[in-house]
Amino acid sequence: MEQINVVLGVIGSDCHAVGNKILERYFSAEGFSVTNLGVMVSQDEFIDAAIETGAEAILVSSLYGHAEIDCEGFRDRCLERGLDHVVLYLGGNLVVGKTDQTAVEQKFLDMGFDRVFSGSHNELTDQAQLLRDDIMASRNGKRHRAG
Amino acid sequence: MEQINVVLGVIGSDCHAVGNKILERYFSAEGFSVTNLGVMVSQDEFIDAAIETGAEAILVSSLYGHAEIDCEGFRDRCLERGLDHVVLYLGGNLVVGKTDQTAVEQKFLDMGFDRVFSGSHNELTDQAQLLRDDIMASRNGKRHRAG
Amino acid sequence: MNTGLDTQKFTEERKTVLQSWPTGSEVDLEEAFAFHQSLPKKKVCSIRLQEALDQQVVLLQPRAGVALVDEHIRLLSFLQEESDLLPTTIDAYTRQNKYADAQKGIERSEQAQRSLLNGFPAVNHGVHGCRSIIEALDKPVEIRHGTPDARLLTEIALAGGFTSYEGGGISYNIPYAKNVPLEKSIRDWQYVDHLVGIYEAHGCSINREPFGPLSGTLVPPCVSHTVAIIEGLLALEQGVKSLTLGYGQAGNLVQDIAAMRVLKKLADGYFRQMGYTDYQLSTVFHQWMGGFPESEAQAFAVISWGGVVASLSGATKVIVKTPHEALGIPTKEANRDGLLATRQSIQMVADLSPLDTLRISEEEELITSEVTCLMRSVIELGAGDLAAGAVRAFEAGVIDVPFAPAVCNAGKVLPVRDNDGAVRLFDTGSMPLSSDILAYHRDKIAHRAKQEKREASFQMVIDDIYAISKGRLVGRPT
Amino acid sequence: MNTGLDTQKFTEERKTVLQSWPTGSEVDLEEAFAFHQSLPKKKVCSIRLQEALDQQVVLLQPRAGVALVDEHIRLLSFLQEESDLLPTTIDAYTRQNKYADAQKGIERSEQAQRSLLNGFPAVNHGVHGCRSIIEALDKPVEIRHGTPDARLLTEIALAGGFTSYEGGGISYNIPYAKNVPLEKSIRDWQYVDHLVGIYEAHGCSINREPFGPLSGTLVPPCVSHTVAIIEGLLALEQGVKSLTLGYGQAGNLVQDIAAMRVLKKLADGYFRQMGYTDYQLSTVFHQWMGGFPESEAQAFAVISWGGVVASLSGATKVIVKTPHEALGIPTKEANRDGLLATRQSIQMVADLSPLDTLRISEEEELITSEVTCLMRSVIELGAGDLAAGAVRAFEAGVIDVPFAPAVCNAGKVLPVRDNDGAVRLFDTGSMPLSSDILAYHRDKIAHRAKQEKREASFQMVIDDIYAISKGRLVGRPT
Ligand code: B12
Ligand code: B12
Repeated sequence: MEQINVVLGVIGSDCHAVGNKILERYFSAEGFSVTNLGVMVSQDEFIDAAIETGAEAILVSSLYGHAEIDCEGFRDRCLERGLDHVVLYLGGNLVVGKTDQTAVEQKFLDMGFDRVFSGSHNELTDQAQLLRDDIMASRNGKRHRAG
Repeated sequence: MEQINVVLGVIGSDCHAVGNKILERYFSAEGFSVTNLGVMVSQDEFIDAAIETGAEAILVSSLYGHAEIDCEGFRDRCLERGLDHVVLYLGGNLVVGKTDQTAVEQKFLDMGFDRVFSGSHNELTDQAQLLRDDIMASRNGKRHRAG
Repeated sequence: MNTGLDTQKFTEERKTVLQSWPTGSEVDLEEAFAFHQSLPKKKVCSIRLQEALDQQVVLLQPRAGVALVDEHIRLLSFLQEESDLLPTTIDAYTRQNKYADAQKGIERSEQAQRSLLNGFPAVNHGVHGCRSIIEALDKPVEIRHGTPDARLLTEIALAGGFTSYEGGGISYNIPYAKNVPLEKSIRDWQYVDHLVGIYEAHGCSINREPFGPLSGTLVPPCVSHTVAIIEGLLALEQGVKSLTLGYGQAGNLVQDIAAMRVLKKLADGYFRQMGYTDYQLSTVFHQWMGGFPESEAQAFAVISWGGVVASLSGATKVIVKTPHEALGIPTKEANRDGLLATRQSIQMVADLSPLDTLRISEEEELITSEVTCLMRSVIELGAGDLAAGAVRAFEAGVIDVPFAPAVCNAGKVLPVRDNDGAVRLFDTGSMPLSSDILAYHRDKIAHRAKQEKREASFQMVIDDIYAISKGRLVGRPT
Repeated sequence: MNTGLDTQKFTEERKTVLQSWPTGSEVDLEEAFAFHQSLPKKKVCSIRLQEALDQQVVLLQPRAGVALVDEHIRLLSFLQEESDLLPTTIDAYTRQNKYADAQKGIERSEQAQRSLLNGFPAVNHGVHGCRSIIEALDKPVEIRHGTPDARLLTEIALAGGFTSYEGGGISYNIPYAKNVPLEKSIRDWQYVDHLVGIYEAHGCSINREPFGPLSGTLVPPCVSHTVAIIEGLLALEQGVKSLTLGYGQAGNLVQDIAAMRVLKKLADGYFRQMGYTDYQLSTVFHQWMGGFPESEAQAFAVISWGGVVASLSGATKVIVKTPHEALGIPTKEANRDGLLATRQSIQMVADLSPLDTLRISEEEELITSEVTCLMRSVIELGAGDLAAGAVRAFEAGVIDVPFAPAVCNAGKVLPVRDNDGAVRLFDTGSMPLSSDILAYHRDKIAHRAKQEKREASFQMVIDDIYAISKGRLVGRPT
């Protein structure tokens, strides 16, 4: 299988490391070449790493509730820095407090993320397959935008 | 203190005996002369006992959820049988299921009960005092009707 | 009276029973056997229990019953996913054989579009109503009730395809009735067990479950165990093959584990002593049966603790309460939530090896000695007739259930908690316990009284009755 | 570096610290001492802890913090009735000293009319903001956070009147930071402890609580105990007098009770060995700190079990989770519900005498030996300087916290549950445990692997991480 590079990390001042370690293992086992930046990653660090590794997707986690603030303008920043076709995924506990998950996901889709996985007990089932499909679509210029 | 007779019991096909034993003790300790008919008491058994003992109040419990059916027409039956001034109290888990307690109490006040104590964890605090007052009012022809 | 019922007399009696309400005519035994034999294994209670015994897991069963068949099926279908065994709880009118009142309840429930009955009136809905329940569901369903004379209900329920049936001549009289003579209820439950025996003889397995918790309120283990063992023996004698003996959580971890451990041992001992070998024996633990706290969060704590103890005590199944317990019949969501909390609790402690404390062993010995005292007396009083022995034992106060409404129960015994929260005997009434046992109870209670700087009294008993609903096990003065 | 800080250097450093954000100028030590001395006893944490120690009861403390002062006071006032000790949980920006980001969060929260911060930004609200909290409430309030460099936060919080303060140079670095050198965080926390020491010297009691649970995920007791003891010693050295050492529930009853029992014994032993006698020592049990189930009913079961174990293990206080744990910062109602369930659980088992099982004693011995191995190595590495020893111990992987984000943590140790659910070491990394201890862990894990008919592997570890959130303690294959 051809190598697909992706960048993984936890955004902002967020220190939640457990899910990140499991995600690294999952996407690696599924055949992706994963650059894991760990916790407390800024937007620019994500983008730097994506440029450096030629990543086709950035997988962002946010657990601690500050995603609304931390993720603001991420898509624009990618575009600014020339990452036109990168697939952006976001997952975790995305807002402060228990909220309707669909509304939450829509909020981040509107921000420019391609897929959003909210709620904590996100079983890792078909995410790798979705990612592969989305990256293929993106290569063909059809970037997936759910919602 | 002058003797006040009251009749106590659990109405209908209801077998819940624990509260009844505690109520007997409580009202006796508070100075009432209590005729306790125990569980599974019909309307007529209550009324018979009240007539026999010259009771000024009938204290009805219903725990099992059938009070709506079992208590229907109790006040009318009292009037029919000549118990014009008897004070009627009702307490326990009065309807099937968890419901708004105020609405429930109103339903039974409308049926002709003088006071209604719903919800299960009815701490016995001032019920004896209320009963004494209501019996006095009833003697003076002013039967208390809450609500 | 303690013999397998005479077949001819039974057949005559059946006619009267089946005629006591129109739906009785729907019962056809041969057709019912065929229906039972056609049931898939997953719907047969004793098969599921055997799996649980083999795998040493605890099965979960809720309580649930509403007035109308369709509504009841919807309710059970909703609960099915989180349950291992399903119930059909019978309404209180049916329990008193007031089928006309139940009919009124059905009609008013149809009008009101909500259940005005506190359970499912199985007799009124008849064999066909019951069958639609069994057919609609994928798990074994049990009739749970509290009926002193359950003959007609049993006829209809068994013909209706239920594979498990709760109750007993003592346990469905003493806590549930007022004026029913014990001879009568025991005799009527011999009918029930005899009918079950007939089903068993035709290869249809019907699990029988005496009701363990009795009044659900500070019942000392020796009292409920003695009743469970007697009812087990009475059932075996009529041909029952699958038995589940029950116990209601008393609240003290040590006493509850000990009680559950000896229940099976003691029962096996007496069953074998009386010559029975061909039976299946499982146990059921009832989560706290006394008054609940009103707050749902606190109720969840009570439920969860019940789940933990069910698992630690090695029960085969657990009867699950709901966060609405103190308030009224639960919504289906509240009922499911009780199951979810219970399963989480059970599974969090399921992997723990059995607790090896000395105090549990001591408590096991105590309960064993107590039950031995009581059973010895019951057997003596019966002089070869256990049923008669039971009746005389209640007359004499040899068995005495606290807070029970039945007039045939002496009602002299008063239980109270000791300083550790175990249920002890404050007034032992006429129970023939040995003097060292009596002294043990006295000392334990004296110790608590001293700690609380007050005399043991009826007020202490009342404090204990309220305690769990007010947030703690022992009713201490404030 | 392991000595009481030099007063002059400390004074110079203080200036810089207080100048790092405008609110620093609000701090006036003399005025702060006066404020503390004027506090009524019921607001002083160490006094409340002493009562609990004397009465052997468990105190309840929730977590709670929102962006705005008034809203935060409303929240704590709401929780006060069901709590014994109150918290003020600090937001994640403040924890990273990003006061400008926190300011943005405050402003956006004001606009949005809901808290966009996951805690209370105490630095931004300053001494006056803190004082209004202390004044509005009737119980002791503690700062709970996760701040590697908490110098300014401590200055403001203590001057603000808080009487209890969580954290430590190791426990607030390893699980909470990525690139902060351990020397630096330990040094910055010596500042914190030194400041607390100054308050103590002026008769103002400030309780200090190292953060026990670390990454909250399958942390073996010996690892967190070693960290707790080191942080306790480092604090005593700076003049701290009231210490609360913590432990996060691992899930297995036997291991958790044993861990809590030895925590105090071990700490007292080391403290005395190092010459400290004049201190108050209490313990805190954290309800399950790993991933929670999403269902609130299941979360209640986890919370309730945590309450039970807190009580059975003799904790002085318990940190309470909420039914919203898996989903997000709880509403105030959910927070209160966690407290209600916890108190009910605690009080239902409070009367039980301590469990007397052999397995608990064995586990106590095991943990004691493990901690002895680790502490011996830390002390050796330090050669008279405990702080240096701690830094070197982390460098060498002598202490190694599983799943921690900090790069100064070796991250080689992998824990996994044994067949009973106790946390054991699958990969022991470089931890200097004796060969018999290593063999014990190996055997325990091999036993589980055999039961599950699979090899122990990272997959088994992942299964254990998910297990509680999926409804059970041990992650068995399905
Ligand atoms: C113990 C118990 C039983 C025992 C009773 C043993 C016995 N014979 O006494 C057993 C297991 C046998 C039992 C059986 C049944 N029970 Co039941 N039982 C309870 C339980 C758990 C506690 C009751 C109790 O003893 N409380 C302690 C005493 C001290 O409190 P109390 O009874 O509420 O009485 C106090 C107050 O209500 C008040 N009070 C009562 N009456 C009056 C009157 C006046 C004038 C005043 C001032 C105050 C007052 O003061 C009393 C003393 O403090 C309650 C739930 C709960 N509360 O937690 C369910 C409950 C009452 N039972 C219930 C039901 C439905 C039944 C059954 C029909 C079975 C079923 N379908 O599940 C059968 C009843 C059959 C029948 N014929 O009656 C329901 C009622 C549902 C509803 N109203 O919507 C309840 C609420 C449980 C539930 N949530 O489903 N039960
Ligand atoms: C363990 C834990 C901690 C540990 C973390 C240790 C460590 N360094 O890792 C400690 C105790 C240190 C901690 C600290 C804090 N925590 Co915390 N923590 C948790 C907890 C209990 C479990 C997290 C976990 O490890 N889960 C297990 C892993 C496997 O699951 P996961 O992290 O959810 O990741 C999975 C999925 O989300 C998904 N996923 C995640 N990202 C992505 C991305 C993509 C692309 C995809 C496809 C999937 C995906 O897949 C992952 C693997 O299955 C959660 C609550 C919960 N979930 O039960 C709270 C929680 C996340 N914490 C929370 C908070 C607020 C904090 C603190 C700010 C303290 C506070 N105020 O209470 C600090 C954070 C400080 C900081 N700077 O970040 C909140 C967040 C609130 C919100 N969003 O509204 C939570 C939800 C608890 C709560 N209800 O309040 N925490």
